[in-house]
Amino acid sequence: MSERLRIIEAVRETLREELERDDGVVVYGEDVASAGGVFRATQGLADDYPDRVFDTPVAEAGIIGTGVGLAATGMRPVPEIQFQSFLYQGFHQLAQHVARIRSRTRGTITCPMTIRMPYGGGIHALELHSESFEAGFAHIPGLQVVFPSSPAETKGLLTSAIRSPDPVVFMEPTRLYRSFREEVPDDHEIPLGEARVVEPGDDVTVIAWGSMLRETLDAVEDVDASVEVVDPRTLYPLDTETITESVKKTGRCVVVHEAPRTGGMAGEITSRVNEEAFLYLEAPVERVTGYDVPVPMFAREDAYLPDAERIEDGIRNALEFN
Amino acid sequence: MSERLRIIEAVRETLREELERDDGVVVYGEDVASAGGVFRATQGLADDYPDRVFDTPVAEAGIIGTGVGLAATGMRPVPEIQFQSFLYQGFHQLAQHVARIRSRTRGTITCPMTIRMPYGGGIHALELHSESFEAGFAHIPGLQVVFPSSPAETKGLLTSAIRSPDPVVFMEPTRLYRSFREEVPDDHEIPLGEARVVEPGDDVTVIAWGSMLRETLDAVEDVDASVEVVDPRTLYPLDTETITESVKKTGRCVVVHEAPRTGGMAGEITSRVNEEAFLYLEAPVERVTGYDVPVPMFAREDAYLPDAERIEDGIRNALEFN
Amino acid sequence: MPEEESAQFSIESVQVLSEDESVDEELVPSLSDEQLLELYEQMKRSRRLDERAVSLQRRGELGTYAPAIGQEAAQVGSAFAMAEDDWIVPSFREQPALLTRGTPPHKILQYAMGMEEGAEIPSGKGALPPAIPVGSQPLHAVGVGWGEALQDRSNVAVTYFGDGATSEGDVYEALNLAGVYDAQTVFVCQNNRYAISTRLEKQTDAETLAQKAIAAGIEGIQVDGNDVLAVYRVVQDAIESARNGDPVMVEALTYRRSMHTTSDDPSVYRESEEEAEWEARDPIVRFQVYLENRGILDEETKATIENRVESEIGEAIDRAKAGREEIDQADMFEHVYDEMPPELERQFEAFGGEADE
Amino acid sequence: MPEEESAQFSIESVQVLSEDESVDEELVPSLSDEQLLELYEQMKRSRRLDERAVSLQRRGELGTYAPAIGQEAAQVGSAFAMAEDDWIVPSFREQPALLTRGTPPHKILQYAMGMEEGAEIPSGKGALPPAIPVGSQPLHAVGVGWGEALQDRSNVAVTYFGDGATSEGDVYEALNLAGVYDAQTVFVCQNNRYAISTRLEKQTDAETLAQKAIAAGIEGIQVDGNDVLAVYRVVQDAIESARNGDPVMVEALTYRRSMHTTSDDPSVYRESEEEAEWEARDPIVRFQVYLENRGILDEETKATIENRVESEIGEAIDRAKAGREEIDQADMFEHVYDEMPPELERQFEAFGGEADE
Ligand SMILES: Cc1ncc(C[n+]2csc(CCOP(=O)(O)OP(=O)(O)O)c2C)c(N)n1
Ligand SMILES: Cc1ncc(C[n+]2csc(CCOP(=O)(O)OP(=O)(O)O)c2C)c(N)n1
Ligand SMILES: [Mg+2]
Ligand SMILES: [Mg+2]
Repeated sequence: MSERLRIIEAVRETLREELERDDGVVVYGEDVASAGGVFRATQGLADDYPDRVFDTPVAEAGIIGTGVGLAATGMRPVPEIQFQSFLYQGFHQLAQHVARIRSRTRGTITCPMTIRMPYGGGIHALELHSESFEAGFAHIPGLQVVFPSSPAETKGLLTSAIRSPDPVVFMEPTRLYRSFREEVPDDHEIPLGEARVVEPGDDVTVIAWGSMLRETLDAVEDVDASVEVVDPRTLYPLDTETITESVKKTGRCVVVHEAPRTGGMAGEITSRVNEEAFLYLEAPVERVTGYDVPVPMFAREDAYLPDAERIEDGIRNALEFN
Repeated sequence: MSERLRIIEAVRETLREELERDDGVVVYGEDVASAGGVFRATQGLADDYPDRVFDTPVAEAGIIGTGVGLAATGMRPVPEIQFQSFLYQGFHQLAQHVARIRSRTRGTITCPMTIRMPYGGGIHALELHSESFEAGFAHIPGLQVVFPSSPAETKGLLTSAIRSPDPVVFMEPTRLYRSFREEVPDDHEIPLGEARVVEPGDDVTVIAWGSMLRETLDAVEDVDASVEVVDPRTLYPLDTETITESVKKTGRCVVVHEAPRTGGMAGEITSRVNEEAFLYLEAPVERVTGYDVPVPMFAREDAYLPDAERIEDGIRNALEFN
Repeated sequence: MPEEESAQFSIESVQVLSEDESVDEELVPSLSDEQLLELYEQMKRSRRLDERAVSLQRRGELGTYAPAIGQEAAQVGSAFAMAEDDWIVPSFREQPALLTRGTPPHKILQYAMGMEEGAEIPSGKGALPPAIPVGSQPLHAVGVGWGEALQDRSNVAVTYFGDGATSEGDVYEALNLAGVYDAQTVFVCQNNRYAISTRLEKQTDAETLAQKAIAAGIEGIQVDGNDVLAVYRVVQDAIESARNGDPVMVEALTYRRSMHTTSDDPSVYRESEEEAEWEARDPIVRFQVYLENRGILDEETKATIENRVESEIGEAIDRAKAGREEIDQADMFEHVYDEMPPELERQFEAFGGEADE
Repeated sequence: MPEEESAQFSIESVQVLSEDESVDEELVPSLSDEQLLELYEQMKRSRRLDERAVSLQRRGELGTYAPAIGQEAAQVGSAFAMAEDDWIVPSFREQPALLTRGTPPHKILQYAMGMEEGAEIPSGKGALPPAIPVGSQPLHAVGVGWGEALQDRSNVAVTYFGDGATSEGDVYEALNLAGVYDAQTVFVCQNNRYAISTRLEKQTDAETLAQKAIAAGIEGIQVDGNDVLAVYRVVQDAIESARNGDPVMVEALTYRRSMHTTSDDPSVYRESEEEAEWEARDPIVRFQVYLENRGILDEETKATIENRVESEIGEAIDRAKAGREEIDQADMFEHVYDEMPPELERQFEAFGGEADE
């Protein structure tokens, strides 16, 4: 029985179903239990699963590090990091252990952990509440990096993430948490590593994920061309095939992300498109991204974030290149 | 009066000169004083500058975090992180404070800190002693990322780094520390952000930095073509102009790095080459990189690391593409 | 050995003005009437700023705001004990301390308007800016206190953080490094019982937070954080000690009477009885009664102070809003590096900015 | 209040066999003669493995190796106190503990040959692998001890780390979280006085390391780490306590008699007199004399043990070398993910590997 849900509700329902389905699942993080999370993503879960939903001290290295141990005992840790930037406090545990314990032990100890966290700007929050470091995470072998962009996508991807035998960095677009509802099917799994062609088109391919997908769909409405919009959904593994097939068809490509330009995932996608579809490319891969500046505080945040207008410009650049 | 030095000695001499020149310089880190560093980069400095060369506890967040405070009081912290991967313990201090305190305060508080650390493989060390996360660092606005590739380069770049008003992540190629000597001029400054054409050529451009530059120079000897070798030296800022001028001339480009392929700096360089020299490109930008696996322990490390042979193959691929 | 005690420790707790308004006269710090009134006025100023800020936020004029209501004594008392050139290293709820150290209220409001202007340190010293990552700032204070010592200056750094922050490894590293480096640093931990919704009992099994200092081999002491005289006294001693290279951690026992931030609703996780109990222990009321009893504060003075505070904050609000009208979006490119690197310059141009030079 | 002691703490220190071979009979744990001899043999085995490994490294057969010479009592005594299904969470110098827990010596050597094979946990439980980042493993042990509790199992996790590691924020977070989660975890801190070249006095101003536990509100205790009986006794109690949800930190006072690793030269930073002093306190010698005095160990048994150890380690060396011949370089692609993702598969093919499926 499907329901019309917001992203935040889809997160909650998925967590509830996975807690129910698998009694190894443990949901924990700062303010996750008694308050139900600062965005209320986990509201009510502690009432129903008091033994597997926990408030933790303010200690992100501890949240990630203890997860490695929980996983070793056979549990499936699903920690929440309150905002993406605070994962940095536990970055060493992520890079040195979560990502590596499988290879360190030749597969004899694994870490099926799903680290949920809100990422990105657009809600006029405090400093360091708006970052998106996906490129850094995708650069760490052993991790999977997943971006839902709608309620149904959230359900399908989070379900797969929690059931995955390998760790997932699950980036939830803060500003879409409550922005719209969508029909969310029951029992919905979307395999990690499969991109989605959101809108088919022939003239240009636009690749966008998370909250930037919404901006892109807005932008596309105002562009006088046939635009194919691809949501990679997972940045590692990255569905190179769907992306390059699209570019082979359109010959032109735009990549959109919130993160600063230099070192962002647009570079990686450009490389893959070059490698697989070079002879089809009629224009350089266009990047529409955040600037190489720290996301400013909110009085200037809107100027930082790519929006429909900048995406339109990017699409036009790609279309007009000769 | 120039001298023939190894990289490790060039580091030491530069630190000594900067300690002498500017009494705000403070050199500190694990085992840096009494033992002179695990590679002896700081040997003898504590004898001559006992008030500004310190051993620290094993606490990388502390090393980086206290540097922010030292800098605020007017000092120039030059911490050593024992191996690059252990900077992860202080990643949050780097990303949240070192990189941001200038923008957070509109330039009223700055952080002229140079974080030195050995990076990369090739010395058959323990796990997590061989990583190169430059792409992650270059993706953090506010940082500069610098790679010396020879003793003279080390002197010139480290001098500029320490004198820079902004923070620098200074990545020293472990396996070149003692591998060769070179004439090192006195009073040598190389501006950050200027690439170097190491060997001129016409058929293909190869971009490599740090220890991979040496492998590249070896590879080039065996390639039957005129290869232009460019060492970007700093990955942020990145000298796009020198790189794209070269590619405009050669029409073909190979990027070499030790880090895993996905999310590595080759992607960024590919993007910039696409953006600036698309119409000159006769082949996709070829990537010769580490694999998307954690650098294995040393029994398999050689298989992981790009070497002259893989670089040669990459060059041939670029040359043969039609 | 064989089985012996190898080390012993204890934690002291200090109070000067008790909740029933009895006073330990021996412990009363020697402050002039003017100074006592200044303490009072700073607390009032801060309270009023927080109240106005919360309603401004409700009207959409400010972003997320973290009021310090209930914590005024802990902050004003400690900041008042600092000497002119000492450094304050705040986290993100330090309005009372910042005001006491001279930050103009319009700057605090601009920070809450999402403007970096509010975090400028015009002199480049004496303060670090507010910063959001919990527990990350004490290390900076250790760096400052160490740097001052290395340069043979006697200034200390006083840093503020919460009960929740003590769970972060950084805070422990800071305490430990302060001990090792003889850093001229005072750690003021405001134990306001909550980290957002999470009660202190869920942060640690330690019976006091001051005992975290034992792990670092430095002095730890508790003080009634709602007693401005006790806070002043204890922190003054701590500063004196730190000036001589012996860092101290002070746990100020207080209570966050209001919401965590304007995004928070405390009724979800705590009872109004608890809030009422702490209302009765309000630090401003307690000090006011003391001043009245000592005959320092009469109705007229009170009214003068209230009026002054009211008009100052009114002006600050106007000034903050006026500043907001003038901001240049392109500024975000200006302060990332000393010199704008070429890639950023290109982005800046694409943005529509024009280079200064 | 006004000024009162709000909390008191003390650290105990335990010794059973003193350096002059006097014995506190009341504290001698009840172990059979066989068990006592097993303790002895494990210490000998470990010592010999380390000695052989160092010379193998000198001949280029091994990579960087971290001998535990001098720390055998701290590790063997503690590991011996564990029950069959308990978990060991080592850092990187835990040969004695690993051998005691049943890791075959050829695996330890393979690890030192740079082979991940040496870090396999074939059963998938009871142990985590050696891992290099200092201080990062205790958090895993808290997760294990917490996970066991959540699943209503009584197994504990015993984790090992050094004096230097106590400077890392992670170790503090681990102690603190263990207290909060009632984790079934025992922390064995081997205070061997050095972190590479850095003496304990430069790591902390704390007079004991056991008092780090006070910050977490859990029990901390010191033990003579060169006294295998005392270590066994103290850790057995600690394990019992942890099994009931009360984690304990044990500081074992010992000395790293040899180099930090084979890359290190201790003569750069310490005096040979100091090394000589600690040679006199060697844990194996002390225990040997005790066994001899108790009439449990005669020359013949000693010879038998030495021969057995010698031949076992000889075999382990052969076996490790033989395994090294067989390694497949392409393995590095196999264990990154459960299923190889397409991009990695392409790299694997370019490498010349062939997919399994
Ligand atoms: C590293 C980090 N983790 C999480 C957060 C989100 N957060 C903001 S305030 C807070 C609680 C802090 O509690 P405490 O230290 O007691 O300070 P208080 O809010 O009571 O002043 C948390 C978890 C953060 N800002 N930084
Ligand atoms: C996070 C981290 N920082 C630095 C290092 C380098 N390093 C390896 S061992 C060591 C010293 C550890 O000292 P201690 O904890 O006392 O253990 P011991 O070596 O004495 O067994 C250091 C600094 C590391 N491996 N990990
Ligand atoms: Mg609090
Ligand atoms: Mg040690």
